[in-house]
Amino acid sequence: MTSTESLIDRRQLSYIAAQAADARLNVELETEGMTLNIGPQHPATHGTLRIIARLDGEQVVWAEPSCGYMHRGYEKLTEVRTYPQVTALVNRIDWLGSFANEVPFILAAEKLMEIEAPPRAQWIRTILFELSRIANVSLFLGDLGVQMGAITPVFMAFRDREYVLNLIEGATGGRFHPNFDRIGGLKDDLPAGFIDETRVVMKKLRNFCDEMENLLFGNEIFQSRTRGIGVIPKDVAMQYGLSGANLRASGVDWDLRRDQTLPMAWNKVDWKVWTHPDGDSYARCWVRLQEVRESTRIVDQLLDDIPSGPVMAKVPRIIKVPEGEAWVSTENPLGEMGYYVVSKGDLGPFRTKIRSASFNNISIVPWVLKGVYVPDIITILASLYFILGDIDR
Amino acid sequence: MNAALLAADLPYWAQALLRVLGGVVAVLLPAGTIVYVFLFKMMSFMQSRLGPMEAGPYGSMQLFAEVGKWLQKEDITPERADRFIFKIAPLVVLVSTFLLVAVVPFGPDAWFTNFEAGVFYMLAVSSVSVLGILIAGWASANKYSLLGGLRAAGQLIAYELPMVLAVIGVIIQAGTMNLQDIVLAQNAGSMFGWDGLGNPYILTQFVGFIIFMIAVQAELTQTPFDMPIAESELVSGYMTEYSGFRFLTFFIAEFATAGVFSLIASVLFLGGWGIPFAWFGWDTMDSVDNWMNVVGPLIMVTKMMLLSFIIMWVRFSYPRFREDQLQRFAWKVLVPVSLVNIMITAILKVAF
Amino acid sequence: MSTDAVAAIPGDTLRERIVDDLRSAIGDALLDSLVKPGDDVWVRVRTDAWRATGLALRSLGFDYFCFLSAIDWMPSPFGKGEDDPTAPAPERDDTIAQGYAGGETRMQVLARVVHPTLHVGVNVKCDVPDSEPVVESWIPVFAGANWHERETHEMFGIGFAGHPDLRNMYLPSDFEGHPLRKDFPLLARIVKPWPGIVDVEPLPGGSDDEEGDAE
Amino acid sequence: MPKVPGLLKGLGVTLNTLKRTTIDGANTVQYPHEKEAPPVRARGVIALREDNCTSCMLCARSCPDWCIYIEGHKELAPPRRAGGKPRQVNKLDRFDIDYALCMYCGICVEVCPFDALFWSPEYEYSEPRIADLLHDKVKLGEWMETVPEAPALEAGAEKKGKK
Repeated sequence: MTSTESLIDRRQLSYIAAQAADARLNVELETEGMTLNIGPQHPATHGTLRIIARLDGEQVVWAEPSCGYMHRGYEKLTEVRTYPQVTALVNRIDWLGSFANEVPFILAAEKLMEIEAPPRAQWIRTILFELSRIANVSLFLGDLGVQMGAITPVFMAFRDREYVLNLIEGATGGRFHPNFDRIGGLKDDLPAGFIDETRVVMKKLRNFCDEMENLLFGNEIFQSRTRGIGVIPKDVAMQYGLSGANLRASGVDWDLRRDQTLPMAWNKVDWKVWTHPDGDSYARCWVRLQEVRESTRIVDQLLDDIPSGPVMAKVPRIIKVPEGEAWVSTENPLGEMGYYVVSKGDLGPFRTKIRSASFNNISIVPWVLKGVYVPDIITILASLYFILGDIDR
Repeated sequence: MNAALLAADLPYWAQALLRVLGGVVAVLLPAGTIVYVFLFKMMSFMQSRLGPMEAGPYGSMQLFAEVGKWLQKEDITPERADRFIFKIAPLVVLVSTFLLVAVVPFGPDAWFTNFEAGVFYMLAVSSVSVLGILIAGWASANKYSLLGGLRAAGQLIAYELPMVLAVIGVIIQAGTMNLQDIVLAQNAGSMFGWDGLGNPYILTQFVGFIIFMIAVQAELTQTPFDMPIAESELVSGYMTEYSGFRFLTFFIAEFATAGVFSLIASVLFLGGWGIPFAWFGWDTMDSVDNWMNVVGPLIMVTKMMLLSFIIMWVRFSYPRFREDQLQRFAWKVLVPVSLVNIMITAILKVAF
Repeated sequence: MSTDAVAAIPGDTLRERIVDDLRSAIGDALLDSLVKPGDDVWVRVRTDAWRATGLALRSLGFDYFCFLSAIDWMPSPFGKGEDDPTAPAPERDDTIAQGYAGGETRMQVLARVVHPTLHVGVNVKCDVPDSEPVVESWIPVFAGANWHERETHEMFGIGFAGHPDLRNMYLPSDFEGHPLRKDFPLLARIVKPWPGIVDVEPLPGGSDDEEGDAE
Repeated sequence: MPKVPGLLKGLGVTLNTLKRTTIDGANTVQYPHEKEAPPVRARGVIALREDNCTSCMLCARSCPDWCIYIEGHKELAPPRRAGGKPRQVNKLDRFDIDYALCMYCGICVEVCPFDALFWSPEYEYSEPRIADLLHDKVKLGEWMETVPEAPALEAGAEKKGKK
């Protein structure tokens, strides 16, 4: 890994570049600027994000994302829905890692009701959570290639993600929107054969990670495109509330799976939180690659000792959540996904604040894009990794 | 081809017509083959899929279906585009491809034109396509296209130089700029007195070959040098506003140029249409048997496929550079290396 | 590996100490606090001390900005949109009751900051004056508050003094109303009657209490 | 890592995949000609067993999208035992699911107390007109044929009385 000095040098360089870009506006021999509208329909925005960039040549002087093209008003919609109905809604927030969206909401509701899912349900939840992380991040790895002009990785990503989605569908019935989590447990137990199949798939996924490492991460062109680009220092990352791999890539050793006590099975197995000191695009991508590997390890270990028993705690048939407020966040594929649920003892939440990871992760874009080149906008956006539904909710 | 024509002693117009037809075949056939074999099939297989399978057996007619699809599409010109320039730009690109193929020899007598400054002409004409791309980008009245066109201009100019310098090594070694004579020099030559393989310059000019292929990759705007097109940033760059037939023209030109450059590279470095003359006891052009006029083009196509395989393989495997990195690479790595290559070649040429 | 870190996860004593530290930093601007055992900590501060609270929390080591939003405590006058449009409007309780750490106004701003090494978070609330719904901006404290304040402004109509650019994030700039306020109707639930209103037609002339609904 | 291997390794990966696809076949399925069977639990389309439905409205009321429309009336049915009183039953007049609105959450299937709704993995019912996605009770009844048996559960699962 690169030494700390070189990191500091690079950070300084990026600051200098940004300042130079700022200063150039005031220089007398100013070239005529150009405003480039990236999006709302643009292949690099995974949906409809629009970025307005003022350019000087190919250098970005100022950039501002404009979102809202996919605002679905989930916070308002939760206010007219009952708790079971909300889970069907929230797994559409980050549609690539949908099961992971349900878990923190259900945990928040369970916290208010002061019940806990039986151990088997916790185990299966964790397995599905990690599977959706794998499905989500492996697509990220492929998409990264596309953003940089390599077309093959994305097909490999789709190929291997398919196995994971088949597993999720086999267990929950929904490929993208499992809606499998219930207050007090799970809708159903795993179907027979799930464990063996998952083991096979996890091997394939590790193989996929190796392939990606050879095809993309080891490629010198890829490295020259990402190393030292879009450096986010630790303190800035914290101020903007970056989370997940973006924060860990800036050298912050923080993983909500490890650092809080949740009724989930993460702390029952042995795994590692990967960090990277550089804070650049490469670091973010690299941390994610390692996380996919780590997730396959977590799943493998969890499969070894799933406790037997029921998957549903005793809950009333009509769920009324007692009055109170609860905040639960989990380490989702994109970062910290949390729900602040305010209940008034009703059938549905009184107010739900959905703290989605991408919203914070993208709010740093105006800061980080200053002074980079147009092609770097794409790599930085790709490495920050956002899902439009997760920004706009 | 030409041997037969000369024997029949056709009138001038008929010869001209046949040459034009031959040129069209020599441009479109490689283009179609490359698109089907590499773009449709090889790329798909490299991505664990089968590619088009519905049109014809194994999708072999897919290309015709695509052409039909493009011909049906509306020919859109942006409102604020410079109409005339916008419309001729694809043709400029395609014409440069046709002009290129004119100097490529396919056999001892199978050539369209055979003149002394063949290499010079080839290098000169290949940069015409830059003009087409630049005006396409400019005339589209689109910021993405403009960026793409400017990138293309900067990139293609940067890569013209290494390409020329790489070819100079070949010229020094062959002592001629006539492509036909370069073929002869490679096949009739010998390496350090051993003539079992002739003297294909890929062995003696390996550095030149690598630089030439890198420059070709950039010239063709194929990944890793496809910044002018860059789907994920510039949304196809200078091609953004083109549709229907005009887009098809760009598309054909892209792959036809890939084919023609592979042909040229095989002439310059792989011995062109020839096989080592020592195998058959030939020593000069005149002693080559007439059947080489039939076998020669087939050998050429084989070599072309080999080289385009490499071009496409790289294209499907690599991410792309950034524009400034590419310029740095061209000026700081390729140009010095090729200059050193020329120097060493010249010294060795004088020494031996 | 992971188990070590879990053992270090803080308990309620730490949370109480945080409240004490905060109280000594901002004095009586801290109006109310709640430490829920084994769960989380809530504090409510005076409106004029909103930014000072942020700064105090930062100096206490709460460097990680999680989110900033607001809560409208007024019960919705529209219910869940499941009323029969032909029947008279049902009576609804419209008393405003604030949640943890109390409150006096209809709307409250809510933010959460986290200590990155102690892994403990604090939920900070402050009342938004009903007459003039403006609080201080947190941008000088956490640069990331920018977008959250824009969103809150758009959704609740709460102003943030000192915010450079309170444009709408999601909605068109000429949109009227603040969608997350409870008195903003959710049109999707109003334009269409609830399919659950309709009941099974009773047997003509018969009593309908036999083998009735499964509810 | 020296400069060249990274680039060459990448070429190796694509060449390997090319080889694997040629020898072992592709990972894709040529859709209209061959079809992948969806898993048993797949939520494809909702089937209705009309005899079981008592038009209790539970599904329509718990639907988050309001896409189930039920109308019914009460009528007298012959007694279960000979000599008993005639029973009063709810007779279903209309049971429509608007698949253009449905978001396939499965809440209706879960809340149904009389086992009248089932998931079928069938997925090929796209329509050129959006209005045709409103399936009435006849069409929903036809899906019953495609409803599979519930799958066996993984080892360690608690045996349930139901299913």
